[in-house]
Amino acid sequence: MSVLAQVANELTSSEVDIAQNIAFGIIAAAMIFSAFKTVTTANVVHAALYLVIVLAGVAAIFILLGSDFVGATQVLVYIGAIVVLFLFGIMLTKAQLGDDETVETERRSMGALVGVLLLVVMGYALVDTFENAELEFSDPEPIAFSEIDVKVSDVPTPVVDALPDVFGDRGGDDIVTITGADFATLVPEVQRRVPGAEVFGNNKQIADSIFSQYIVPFEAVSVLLLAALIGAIVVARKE
Amino acid sequence: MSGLMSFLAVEAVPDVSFTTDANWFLENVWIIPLLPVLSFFAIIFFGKRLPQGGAEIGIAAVGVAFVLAVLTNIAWLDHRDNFDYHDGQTRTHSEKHSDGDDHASAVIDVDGVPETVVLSFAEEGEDAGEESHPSVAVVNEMSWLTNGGIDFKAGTMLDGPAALMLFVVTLISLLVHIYSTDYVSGDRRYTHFFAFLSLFTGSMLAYVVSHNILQMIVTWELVGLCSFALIGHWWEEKPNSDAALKAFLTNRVGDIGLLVGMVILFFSAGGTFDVIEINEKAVSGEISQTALTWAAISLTAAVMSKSGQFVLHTWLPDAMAGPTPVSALIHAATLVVAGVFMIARLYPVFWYGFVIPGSSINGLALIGSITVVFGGLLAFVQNDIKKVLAYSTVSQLGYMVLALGVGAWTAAIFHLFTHAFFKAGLFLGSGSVAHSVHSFDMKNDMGGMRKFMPTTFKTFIICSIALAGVFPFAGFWSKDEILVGTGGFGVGAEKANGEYTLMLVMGLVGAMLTGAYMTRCIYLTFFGEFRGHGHPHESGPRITIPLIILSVFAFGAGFLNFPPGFLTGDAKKPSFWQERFGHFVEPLAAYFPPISHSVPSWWLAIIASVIGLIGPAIAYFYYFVLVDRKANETGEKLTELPNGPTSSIGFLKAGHTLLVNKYYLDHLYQNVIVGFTKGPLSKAAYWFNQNVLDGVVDEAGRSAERSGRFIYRFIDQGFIEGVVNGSGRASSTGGQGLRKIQTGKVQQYAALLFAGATVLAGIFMIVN
Amino acid sequence: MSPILSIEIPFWGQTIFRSIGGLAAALGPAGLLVYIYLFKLMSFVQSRLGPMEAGPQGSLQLLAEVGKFFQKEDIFPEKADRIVFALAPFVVLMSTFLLVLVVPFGPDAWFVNLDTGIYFALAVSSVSVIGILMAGWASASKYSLLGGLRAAGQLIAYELPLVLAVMGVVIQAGTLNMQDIVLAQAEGEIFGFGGLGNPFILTQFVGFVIFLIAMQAELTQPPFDMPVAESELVTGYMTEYSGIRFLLFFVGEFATAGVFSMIAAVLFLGGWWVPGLDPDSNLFNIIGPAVLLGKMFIVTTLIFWFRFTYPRFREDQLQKIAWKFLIPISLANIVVTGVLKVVF
Amino acid sequence: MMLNQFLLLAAVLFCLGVYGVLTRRNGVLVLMSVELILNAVNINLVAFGAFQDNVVGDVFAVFVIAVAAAEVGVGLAMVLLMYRNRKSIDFTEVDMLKG
Repeated sequence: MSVLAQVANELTSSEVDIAQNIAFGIIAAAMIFSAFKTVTTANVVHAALYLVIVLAGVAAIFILLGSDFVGATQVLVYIGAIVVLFLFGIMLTKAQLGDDETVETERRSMGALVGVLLLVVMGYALVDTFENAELEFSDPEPIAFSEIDVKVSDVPTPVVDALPDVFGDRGGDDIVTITGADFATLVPEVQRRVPGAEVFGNNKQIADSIFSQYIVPFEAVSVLLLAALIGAIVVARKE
Repeated sequence: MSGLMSFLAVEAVPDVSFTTDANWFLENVWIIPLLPVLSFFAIIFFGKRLPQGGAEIGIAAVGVAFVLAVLTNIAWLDHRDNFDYHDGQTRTHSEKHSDGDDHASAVIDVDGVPETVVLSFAEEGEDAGEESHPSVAVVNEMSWLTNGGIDFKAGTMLDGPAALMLFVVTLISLLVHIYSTDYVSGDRRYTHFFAFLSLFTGSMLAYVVSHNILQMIVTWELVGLCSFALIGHWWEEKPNSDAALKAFLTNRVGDIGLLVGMVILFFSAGGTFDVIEINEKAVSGEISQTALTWAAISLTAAVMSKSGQFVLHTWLPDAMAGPTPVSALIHAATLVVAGVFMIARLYPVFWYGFVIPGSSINGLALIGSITVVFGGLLAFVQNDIKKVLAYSTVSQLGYMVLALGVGAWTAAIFHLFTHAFFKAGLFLGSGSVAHSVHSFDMKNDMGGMRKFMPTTFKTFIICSIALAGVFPFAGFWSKDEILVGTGGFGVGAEKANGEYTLMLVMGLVGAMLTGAYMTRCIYLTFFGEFRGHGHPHESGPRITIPLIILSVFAFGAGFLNFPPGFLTGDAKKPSFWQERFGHFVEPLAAYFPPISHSVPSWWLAIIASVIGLIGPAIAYFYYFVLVDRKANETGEKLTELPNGPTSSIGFLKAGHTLLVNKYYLDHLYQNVIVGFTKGPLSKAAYWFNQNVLDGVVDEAGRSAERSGRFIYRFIDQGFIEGVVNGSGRASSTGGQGLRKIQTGKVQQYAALLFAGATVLAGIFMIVN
Repeated sequence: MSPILSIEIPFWGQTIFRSIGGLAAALGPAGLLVYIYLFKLMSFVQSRLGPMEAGPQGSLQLLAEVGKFFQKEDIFPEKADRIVFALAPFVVLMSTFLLVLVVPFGPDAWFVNLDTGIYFALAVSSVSVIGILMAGWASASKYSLLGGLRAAGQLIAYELPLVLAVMGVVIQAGTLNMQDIVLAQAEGEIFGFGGLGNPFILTQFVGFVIFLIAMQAELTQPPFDMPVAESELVTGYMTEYSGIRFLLFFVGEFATAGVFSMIAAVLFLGGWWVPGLDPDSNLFNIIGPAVLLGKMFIVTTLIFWFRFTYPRFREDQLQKIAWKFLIPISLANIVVTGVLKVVF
Repeated sequence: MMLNQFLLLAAVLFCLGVYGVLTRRNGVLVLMSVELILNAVNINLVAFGAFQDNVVGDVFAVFVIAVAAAEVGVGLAMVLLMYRNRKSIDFTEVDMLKG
């Protein structure tokens, strides 16, 4: 359940679109500006700090797309670890305070040419292919819920409050049936409190697919990380 | 009385295979293998700091595992007889195919409506007038990982043979652990020894409760690894480490067969590792005959190496280099029976693959019967007491494989069961003697030990008699059952699985040999004059008590499976104490082939007993009468006649030499195969290379030279030269130009790369 | 949607409300902590009275201190990178404010109920390293740079045990959502006895201890205050700061201490829940924040007690504790928790 | 929201990253530009995941992040080695292998 998806519960879909688009616009503008500064500024530390803004923007984009787990991972790994490593690297290689005019080659025009060419080709391809593709977010749905008979005393209060038709004035040891249709009317916060319901958020789906379908890539990545760790130590260690 | 299944009828195979809901002990058998494995780690990490060097952890773990195994067996008894397969928790064969991917727990329906399982097997047990009661295996599985659409599962499968093996392995391992605290005390790798003993036990236990062939392969290899570590326990001495390597490498040969066979099964069964599913498909004919045959042949190779069948048995006697308790464990309960157990576990594959029913010879039975006789013969020429026992094991394993080969499944398992006790008893007894005289050499260091070690002597005698198959000791019942099961000469009536006359003859010869070589062994060890040094004495209680326990089992284990008709006189009249063992172990379910049970034969039992006693009688006459008399005459410490038949009669002498050289198999492997490759084969290859290949090449060279000269003179100089020079100049100029591009500047390369990719992408876009 | 006091508030209104609440939830405890611990408890530990002049029992001392900092001149070192130098304290403070957002104060009283709750919290807590490095580098001073590098090394080293210690709780609760972690503790049972719920401090005691140690190091408090060791580095990355910007760092430190303690209370002490009451009752929306504050003070008392009583570690000892001691233990804790979770 | 706005944003980031890789001389800055490229890829992955309403994109984005961490670790180690050997991290000076 992302922040934006929560917003979606409270606003109509058109309003959501506007809010999301405004958010996207701001984030995208900040990202493009910062990315531009990252690749052009003469101050190495400033480049790293601009990179932080880009990375935070990417995290925001992920949350906007409903993948808050990847967003949090982005913050944890990129900002918390990779940029810090960059700053370490910069400071250990004695970057000077202030601008360093030697950071760029004389071949700027060549880079710019390739970049623009690439952008034109990719942009044309994207516009051509996905011109009308629209993103639709489905609410996270419970994967495992089936009709269930429960004692009223076992049902949390918010669920009872949210389903007046089902519970009515029954209480205590009365047995009621919560059907799939009733369940669907509940907001996700309440859904997860229904006995027997297992609400699969994005996290659980990601975990499920990493540890079943993509277990081999996962193991490969773990080995890769170990190899990189050892490699980095061997390469950087003083004899 | 519903518990007794009819043993005469070709039982209708029920459509039920397994259940996931049973007694707690049956569902949670995974704890039993886990305990010794945990104990392995505990000993490795903390063993050295403990007062007993880690032995106490091992004994405690195996002891608890033994108690659990006993409880599991009791629970299995109850489950076997009283499990109600009509309730909703059993999955049937047909249903399993419909939702085969689901987890086992999915069977219990969410909406609470119990599924009714209609058993479709016809009640054919009319002969005995009883309904066949299925023996439903208990399965506890979980999904380990999913990849490429295949669900890799991990779990346990408990049925009769598995429950039995749990009991045997834990009991023998427990006794071996206790025995070892005395036997290897003061050893430099005492802790290490117990750690591997635990792991060995744990892997074997995990092997017998394996739920799928993947687990079987893993634990099979683990067992092999542990045996390597234990055989090479005293690796400082070259022969020991050589023996360990030999065991490991010979097993590797068979393991290739194992892998190939398992892979064949996996693919031919439609991509499943599940033992029950593979067996079901083999029974129901969903796997083609060809695939089954090839799988069975490959797996037989694995059995030959692991269970020491003839031609690949050579590692087994050498494996005696390990400490004696290890030999006992290897030969009685763990390593070598793994192969036999694998045949039993995947029996439908062999049953249909080798076309066992209704035939009179097949590969499995042939290998087994050859091993029985050839292994037994080798035992006659050994001076090392453990090697006698080792060849005896080879021979007895031959019996088991023979029994499986002729379709006497229950007899094979029964022999495995009884053999475990008396062979463990014999090994531990030989260890006890050796511990006292510090040698294994019967001829030079033993003799007359009965005076010094009365307890060891008595237990050794009991176990030997059991091994020789004398009524009413354990070996008699199991061996007799195997012989009847062959159906040779028409014994076992019309109900036997085939008419394996050759196997019956070989089995009888084997029985005769068994008694004879054991008599020789007993004479050399326990009778005559003491030929060694020092003052031998009886071993301590930690050694003798396991021996006594094992000899009690060696005497009484056979009573578990009286043949039908015994004591009642009428084979068609079942009584409660008959066939208890078969009833306990034999799966009667959709994953087991419809084997039939032979009718016991009085006259065969008598003939076998007589033949079995002829061997010992001859040996007795030779040693106890002839040799003893000669020894008394000359006053020397004799172990054989100076002018015996093997040195005076020509063909016997030749045979003796053949046996001493172990049929020249080691020569075959080392000198002939390796030597041939190194010597004649490479020489031949060299000659071929020198004369034929080089001749061809030289001739080709010469003719090429001639034609080259011709071409040079007429074509090259005139026409080609100009073109060549021109192209040379062109490439030189081009190279000079292109050289400028190779600047060594990474970013320029990157720029070209990106630009090239972009241009390509643009072209693709335009084309599309 | 969460009705607050049964009044429908538009979304933008809620957003403002939440922002103000978040500021208050971070800054309020920070002020209390400074007064109670730094002024009073520390004096008590050292057998003295502490500030007594401003207000009764010195209770207004806090205001006096803030006023003092506001009056001071905002100095920039001559060679400093002015923008980075100015921004650094805000980055540190922002990390704290983002942290407090995911803390639940009652069954319906939360700022944001993220599915990734605790994972998000751990992620944003690592942002403060950037601020510290910025401050250290931009000050153009050797003390500051060394302090910044030391701080970054320390924070990265202790980030790992912090995350790994939380994993045990996450495995046991089966969720990353902090609200659900509280409910898992409220509805849990210990050997079938559900009267006390199952506060994870009982089953995850190892995790709790590791979390406290790692938290202490993340706060660069004694005994883990090498980066600001005054005898070696003056005050490390804060050396060149003065006036309001120094105050921001100072507030950030104590606000982070408060928020981390709240998170510890949520993870290990049952959050806003007290045993014996129905976790679904509306009562908790009112007393929940107070309960959480109370539990927060239990944790802060522990960490400040250590702060006032233990001497500082050496740099190599400090790294050794993290890599050779805390991380292996927390990995073992995860393995054991995972195995037990599967078995039971 | 349209899928394209994310993809185009990613394309711009990608091209800026390429520009950075091509024009920067400082080793650390080149690595940063590589990070820009990787992030552009991640945006694409997650956007397509959201577009197809599954988590495959998310899973692979997580993998890419892990691989990026490994890449930076080794890359920075190499830059440090280069600095130690040549007292400079200028990529244009590492051209001993030119033709």
